[in-house]
Amino acid sequence: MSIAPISKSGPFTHTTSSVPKTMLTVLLALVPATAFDAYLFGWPGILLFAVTVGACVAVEAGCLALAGLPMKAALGDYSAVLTGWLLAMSLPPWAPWWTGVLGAVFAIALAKHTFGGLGQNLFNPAMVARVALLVSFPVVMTAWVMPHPLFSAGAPGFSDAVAITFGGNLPDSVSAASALGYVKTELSRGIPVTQSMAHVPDLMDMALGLRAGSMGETSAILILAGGLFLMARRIISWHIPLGMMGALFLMGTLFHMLDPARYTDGMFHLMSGATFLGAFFIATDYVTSPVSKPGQLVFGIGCGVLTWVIRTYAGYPEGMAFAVLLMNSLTPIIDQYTRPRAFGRSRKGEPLPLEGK
Amino acid sequence: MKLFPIRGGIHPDYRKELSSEKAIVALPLPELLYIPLQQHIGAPAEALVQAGELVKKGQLIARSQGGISAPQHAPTSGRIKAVTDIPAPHPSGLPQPTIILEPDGKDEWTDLPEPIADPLNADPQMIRERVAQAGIVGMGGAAFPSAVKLDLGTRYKLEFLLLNGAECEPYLTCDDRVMREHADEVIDGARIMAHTLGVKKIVIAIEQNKPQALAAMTGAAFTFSEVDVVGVPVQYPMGSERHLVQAITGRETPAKKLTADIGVVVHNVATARAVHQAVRFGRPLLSRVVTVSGGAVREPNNIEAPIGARVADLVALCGGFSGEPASLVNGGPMMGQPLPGLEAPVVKGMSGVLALTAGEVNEQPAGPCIRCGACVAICPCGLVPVEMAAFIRKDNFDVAAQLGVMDCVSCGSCSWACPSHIPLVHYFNYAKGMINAQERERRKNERIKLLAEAHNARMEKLAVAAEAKRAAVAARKANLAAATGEEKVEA
Amino acid sequence: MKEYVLLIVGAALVNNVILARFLGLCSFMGVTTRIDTAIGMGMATTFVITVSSMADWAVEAYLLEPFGLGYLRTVTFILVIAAAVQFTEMTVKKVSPALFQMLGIYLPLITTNCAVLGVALLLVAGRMSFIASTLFAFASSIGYTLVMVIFAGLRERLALANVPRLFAGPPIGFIVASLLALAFMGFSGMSTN
Amino acid sequence: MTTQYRTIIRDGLWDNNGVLSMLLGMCPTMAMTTSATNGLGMGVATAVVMAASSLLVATFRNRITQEVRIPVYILIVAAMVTLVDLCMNAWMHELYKVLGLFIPLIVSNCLPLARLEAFAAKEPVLPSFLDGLFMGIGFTFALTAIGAVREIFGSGTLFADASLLLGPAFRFMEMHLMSSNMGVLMMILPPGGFLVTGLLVVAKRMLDVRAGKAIQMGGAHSAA
Amino acid sequence: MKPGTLKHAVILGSFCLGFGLLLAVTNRLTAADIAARALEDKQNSLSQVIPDSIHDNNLVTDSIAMKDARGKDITVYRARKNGKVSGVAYEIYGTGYGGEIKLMLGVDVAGKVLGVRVLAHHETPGLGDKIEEKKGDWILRFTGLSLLKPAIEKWKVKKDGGEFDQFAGATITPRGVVLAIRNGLEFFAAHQAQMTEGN
Amino acid sequence: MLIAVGSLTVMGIALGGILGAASRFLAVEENPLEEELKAMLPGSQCGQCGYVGCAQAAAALARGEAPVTLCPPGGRAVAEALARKLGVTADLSEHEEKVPQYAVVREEFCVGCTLCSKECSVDAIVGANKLMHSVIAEACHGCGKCVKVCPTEAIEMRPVPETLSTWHWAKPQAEHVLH
Ligand SMILES: Cc1cc2nc3c(=O)[nH]c(=O)nc-3n(C[C@H](O)[C@H](O)[C@H](O)COP(=O)(O)O)c2cc1C
Ligand SMILES: Cc1cc2nc3c(=O)[nH]c(=O)nc-3n(C[C@H](O)[C@H](O)[C@H](O)COP(=O)(O)O)c2cc1C
Ligand SMILES: Cc1cc2nc3c(=O)[nH]c(=O)nc-3n(C[C@H](O)[C@H](O)[C@H](O)COP(=O)(O)O)c2cc1C
Ligand SMILES: Cc1cc2nc3c(=O)[nH]c(=O)nc-3n(C[C@H](O)[C@H](O)[C@H](O)CO)c2cc1C
Ligand code: SF4
Ligand code: SF4
Ligand code: SF4
Ligand code: SF4
Ligand code: FES
Repeated sequence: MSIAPISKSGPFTHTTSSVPKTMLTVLLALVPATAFDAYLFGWPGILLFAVTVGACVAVEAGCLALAGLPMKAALGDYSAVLTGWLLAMSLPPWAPWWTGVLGAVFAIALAKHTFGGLGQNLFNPAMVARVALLVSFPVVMTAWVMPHPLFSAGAPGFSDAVAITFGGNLPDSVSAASALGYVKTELSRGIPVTQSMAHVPDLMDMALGLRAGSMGETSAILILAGGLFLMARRIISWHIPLGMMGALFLMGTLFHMLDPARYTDGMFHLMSGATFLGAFFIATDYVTSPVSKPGQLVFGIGCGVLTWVIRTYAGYPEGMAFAVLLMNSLTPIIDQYTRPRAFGRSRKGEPLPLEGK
Repeated sequence: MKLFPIRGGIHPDYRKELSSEKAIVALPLPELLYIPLQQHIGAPAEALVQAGELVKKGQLIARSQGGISAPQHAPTSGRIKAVTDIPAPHPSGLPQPTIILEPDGKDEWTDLPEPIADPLNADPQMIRERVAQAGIVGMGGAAFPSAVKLDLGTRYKLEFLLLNGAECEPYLTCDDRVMREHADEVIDGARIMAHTLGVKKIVIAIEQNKPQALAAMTGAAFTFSEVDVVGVPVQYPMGSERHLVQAITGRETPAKKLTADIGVVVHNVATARAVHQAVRFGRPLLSRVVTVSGGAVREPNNIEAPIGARVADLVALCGGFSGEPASLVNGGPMMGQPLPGLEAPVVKGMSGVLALTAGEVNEQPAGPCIRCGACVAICPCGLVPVEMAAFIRKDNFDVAAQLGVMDCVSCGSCSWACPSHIPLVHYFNYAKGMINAQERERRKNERIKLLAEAHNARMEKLAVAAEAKRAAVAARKANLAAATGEEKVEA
Repeated sequence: MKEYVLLIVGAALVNNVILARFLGLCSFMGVTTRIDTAIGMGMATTFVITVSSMADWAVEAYLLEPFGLGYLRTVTFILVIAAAVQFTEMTVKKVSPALFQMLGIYLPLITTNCAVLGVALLLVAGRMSFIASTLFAFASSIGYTLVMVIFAGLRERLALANVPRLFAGPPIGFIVASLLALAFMGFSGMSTN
Repeated sequence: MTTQYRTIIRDGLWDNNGVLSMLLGMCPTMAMTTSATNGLGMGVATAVVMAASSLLVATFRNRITQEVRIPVYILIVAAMVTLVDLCMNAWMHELYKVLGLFIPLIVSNCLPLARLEAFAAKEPVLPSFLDGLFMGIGFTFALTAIGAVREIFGSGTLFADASLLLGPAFRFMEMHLMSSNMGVLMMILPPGGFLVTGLLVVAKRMLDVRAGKAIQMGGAHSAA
Repeated sequence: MKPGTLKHAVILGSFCLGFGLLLAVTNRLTAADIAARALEDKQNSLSQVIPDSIHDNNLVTDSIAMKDARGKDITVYRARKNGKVSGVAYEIYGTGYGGEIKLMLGVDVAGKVLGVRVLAHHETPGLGDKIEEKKGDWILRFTGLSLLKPAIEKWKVKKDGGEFDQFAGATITPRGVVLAIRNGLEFFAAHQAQMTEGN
Repeated sequence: MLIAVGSLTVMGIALGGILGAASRFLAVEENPLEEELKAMLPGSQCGQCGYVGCAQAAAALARGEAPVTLCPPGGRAVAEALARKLGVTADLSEHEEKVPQYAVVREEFCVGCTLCSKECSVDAIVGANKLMHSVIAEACHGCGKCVKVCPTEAIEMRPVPETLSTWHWAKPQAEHVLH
């Protein structure tokens, strides 16, 4: 009889799920929104997307080689593809190629592999890259364009796209402010929200994606669909998305009621910026969010509140990425304080008292 | 009956259909029986026989030692071939004293003790003694001497006896078959146990994926108003006694306490049947029903096997292997232990022998933890396996203990659910072993300190005594000298 | 009221003592291996900063300013701080030996924790009223404690990660601090709008 | 030169470098290194103060009681700093205009105090002086290096404004490596300070490993 | 007082005495020089917004205190040629992206800008800091302009329909600076008499 | 100038005084660390650590002169407890390798000289003069002192055997620890 020597205790049956399967499911959930965005922003968007994902995979391979780690298992878990994908979806679609490449270095080399690779990092790699790029190149990173659907009039052809992405020839005329950025700039000139809101796309257009923004921002409905798909597949639970969107919506609505001229309303907060992408795909990153459900709820609410605070009071128009990073930094502490109560023990870890004795 | 939810849990692939429709068959007497002296929790039994001795079926061949222990009986008549060390049916495969019996094929009974007449009115102490004599240990897996548990009524205020027919482990169908085929015996055993414990009520909990067993037990219990048969949800590990008690009563057993502290004693259904046989017929525990199953077994089956039969004999009865088994397991796939080989004997706590294919085990190389939280969500004990394992990996047992690693019931849910296939339970087993070893070492150091102090005290006393003696001698000498001097003077 | 809220938010988050003003970094890198130590150090420093800022305010207002002794500011401030620290050290040693053992060599180092002197000098530069300056000092040290505790939490998790050897220890600490500072950049511009 | 002095020098400059090994004096390290020139200036000023105060402490070390030692040390550092500040302001005004900002901050730099406690309080005058001086020079070296990296990536220049610090003769050092709007802004902002310091510690470790030395895993706290 | 206590007091006290003495002496020695240097610095910075050619007095000493439009205390430095005020310089404040921007504005008696310099700001490096003279010549283009040139409604950045360039991606800073200068000029227009009194 | 020097001096005197006084009132007695450490050591006074006995070993530990791994009989448990108490991280790898041992008297060589039983500090050796001695395995803590004194080399140290109740799972092969 050739039974392997006993080196491992039980159990002797395991779930069929695995890390690559999980990552692939998330990628699958992103496909509809990505395809639609590729259509909206045309060839420059597609080129940047390809460059970013490719660069992430290449940097991952490079880091693995430097660290002397096995290449196949790590590249085969698709986490680098997912990071690159989400990073690409958070960049201005017509940004130059080097944003994707530099972003890949920030995300994979700096935020992931200095910590030891998958699962070890403390901060969301894609968001580290996005924020580092935003802080370093505010002009490039806030140069949004209105959608120029593929094959529509005025959409850049493939060669124009090459010029935009690789030559840095962003036509001046196309740049447009994102809704959040617009409202914020106007407010700084003393123009009340009530007035500037007239110039932002209406909620329906925002939900469908007919507005300026990054790829991940512009198709709220498809992102929502992808998020619900992930929930149905039990890859993510409702705690983070609902906590985040709920908190954002409540803060927005409450303050809007107090002073409509100063504060935008809750619905606008939900539809604008990267709320949906953030709530379903970014804040939910396993590695950098708390492990327990109550912890995830706290994390989500924290993300929502901080997003609102940064959008409303701080210098940057969009706060989602910052909020996620800030809450990432609190994750270890949240984890410590939201451990489940052990069976037969009180929250403090003492054995429960015997009833009636 | 109103049921209460339990935390976490999983729904693995049950695969009970492999053997659930196979009626229990008896194993033909094998050529040799290997009866380990330690088949239970507690002190090992002490062999009473020597090589060459002839024994009858049911004869006591090893007696229990101390309060928590159980005796062994000859499963059939024959000659003792040897009392020697052979590898235990245990992952360590360490050699263990074992009685080897060569059956003579006659299967001749020894003189059994008299059946207890009207046990439901008998002195509980008498029943407990009978159960102890019969060598009955818990057949739900832990193999704790049952007589000790039947004594709980004298120390605790009990409400009811909970008969555990959950059988939540995948593959296993032995309890299912016992309940279907011997429902009356189980119920009778349960009533005897309830009487012994001094409780009026009996609840029998059976997972709802065993409708025939539920029906059979409900039918058998029909005439006894004090017996309730309850179908509980299919949710691994419903069979864990603390969780089962919680599901039935809503009460949570405090850590470091017994379910008896909250008024419930839990026994396995097969244990009840063994009690029935011991009390009604005076028969000791000589055999048990073992489920032999798994994808690598040609014809999975439920086998009533004499204690000491080799696993190989059971597998042979099932037509051998249909393919290369990847794992050979003693018990269920979730909580079972790997078997060191086919030569291992059947012991009292062995509910199943599984030969699993690689596909069933689905063992994959462990990857890094991605902190998905699956293990946290499903842990029925409310622990945080991901953190405990991380600390254990750094050999930080203190923190692991603080996080509750000693509260882990090793149900295996977390390892099952981990998408990175991290051997979490293995980490916990390792940590528990290390913590226990440290505790043993600490106790030993304490004992040694006491011994050393005693030694020092003794040495001091000796020194003082020696000193006193010397002083006394000196004094006597002086006295003597003085006396002689005086004498001299007088003289 | 609004100024005070802005003052507090500004001092605690936007211009965080550690992440934006670069003060008190040695303790930030040194005493943050465990959350409870970080809390202890944070509390000790909060106490010292608040008390010594009040004293320094008085020294500035009643001694240095009226007599034109501005050039003695550094010397006198640091003396006040040193005394406050040593007093705290002795008190902690007496009251809580456990805390003292934990804070170890860092208690005397609070004296050279630039956060203490830095905050005092910022107060003078800002010409704040007594209430405002006390609030500012307190809020600054709360910001200090907050970041210390967050960082300690991160490092506790870091201790369990497979950080490559070349990066293990201080370097990864710096990188985490860098990413934390990046995250805190999100608050920039907040006290003005 | 005796081995003791050689050790003192090597410790200060490299092996036990205040910034890269002991992780002390972190505040000026972060705050004053947005350019190589700033780093250099801060370093030089610190080195002067360190050498002078080490000398003084070593001289008086036997008269200072345990209870008042910290106040006295700090008083000495503060007095040295003020002295340097006043003199430079009056007589080296051009230099003061560049460095003036940094000088009061030296008081609260914990590197000088740490060296006073760890070295000057126990050793004779000359070694103490050398220790202060070379620790200061090592500090200068580290700050200049960090400043250089941050400046190159952040602003695309190197030693910009060096002539203001060192005099017009040093204009040749000022380099413009790329157009300023290509700089990675993050580098001259707080995150860049931490990042570059961390990466330089890694670089030092790589060199140490190549030289066959053991990596020093902790900072001052684990040495203590 | 216990003898030990006394000892500590004496040690610390004598060190304080010694170093206090040292510092006081140094201060005495350097005070005059330092004051002179400070004066020179001020003159140098004023000379950036008031050309040497239009005055023969000491700008720093010929100053008056006023309150600006927001009620903030400011010092107005006056340039005189042959005793007559030929120009004034004073601080003005604008609001940029990162908060207050402090500038020094020099105006001649005709209300024409003699020069503007940024004294302090918190704008983003690489974006808003192009208003510094060191980072570009944007700030220099105001020299010679007045409330009439360009017309008052053109005192805006181009994005808002005015005359002045903004920087790529940063409109708020230039907007703040332009507004500050315009307000500064209006302040001069309103208070010319007081500022040039004695003419 | 007078004010400057005067105020600074007064401040110095005052602060020095306060600190001096404070150091008196807030003084703490020397910490009872040594006692605590002694309590943590096995107390068998075997001397394997190189000190005369546990008390001296404790004193050396308290002075920071001895490593926490000094005590072989105490084993890993004591080393860890000491490390925790003293707040140091100890390299315990060496301790892990050491298998616990116990002494066994080989009957055939024992002449019953009683030297060993006198040497044993825990009275683990029993036997009368001129008669075979034997070791009570549960009491022996494996210090090995008896081996050294036995004139006939009858005593040998053997590793404590592993039993079903002491066996436990080894650390999993950490395949996922990629480094
Ligand atoms: C996770 C877990 C699952 C268990 N599942 C079962 C089960 O399905 N059936 C069972 O009889 N005992 C099961 N047990 C054992 C019970 O907790 C309990 O020990 C047993 O029912 C007591 O009965 P016994 O002493 O008669 O064996 C399980 C224990 C654990 C920890
Ligand atoms: C890491 C990196 C950062 C860069 N940063 C910028 C930048 O901030 N702004 C910019 O215009 N070009 C930047 N570039 C420049 C590109 O290399 C490319 O040369 C430039 O966009 C060509 O542009 P032009 O056609 O606009 O001159 C960067 C390149 C790299 C590799
Ligand atoms: C990090 C960051 C820093 C910025 N700093 C400045 C600044 O210093 N000055 C400025 O005018 N705009 C700054 N902005 C840009 C404003 O947010 C705003 O987008 C811009 O001024 C609007 O100008 P536009 O109309 O040219 O797009 C900054 C933006 C970001 C994201
Ligand atoms: C639900 C889910 C969300 C994820 N979100 C992100 C993300 O926002 N950013 C990212 O870099 N990786 C994300 N990942 C991928 C992976 O967790 C990430 O690369 C690790 O943080 C790298 O250690 C996600 C993975 C899952 C399963
Ligand atoms: S094995 Fe232990 S830790 Fe894992 S799920 Fe079961 S009880 Fe929880
Ligand atoms: S289930 Fe596995 S991967 Fe998920 S958190 Fe637990 S240990 Fe980590
Ligand atoms: S080795 Fe251990 S037991 Fe022996 S004297 Fe030393 S401290 Fe005591
Ligand atoms: S080794 Fe010998 S001396 Fe030491 S405890 Fe054991 S029997 Fe006693
Ligand atoms: S230099 Fe050490 S704390 Fe600031």
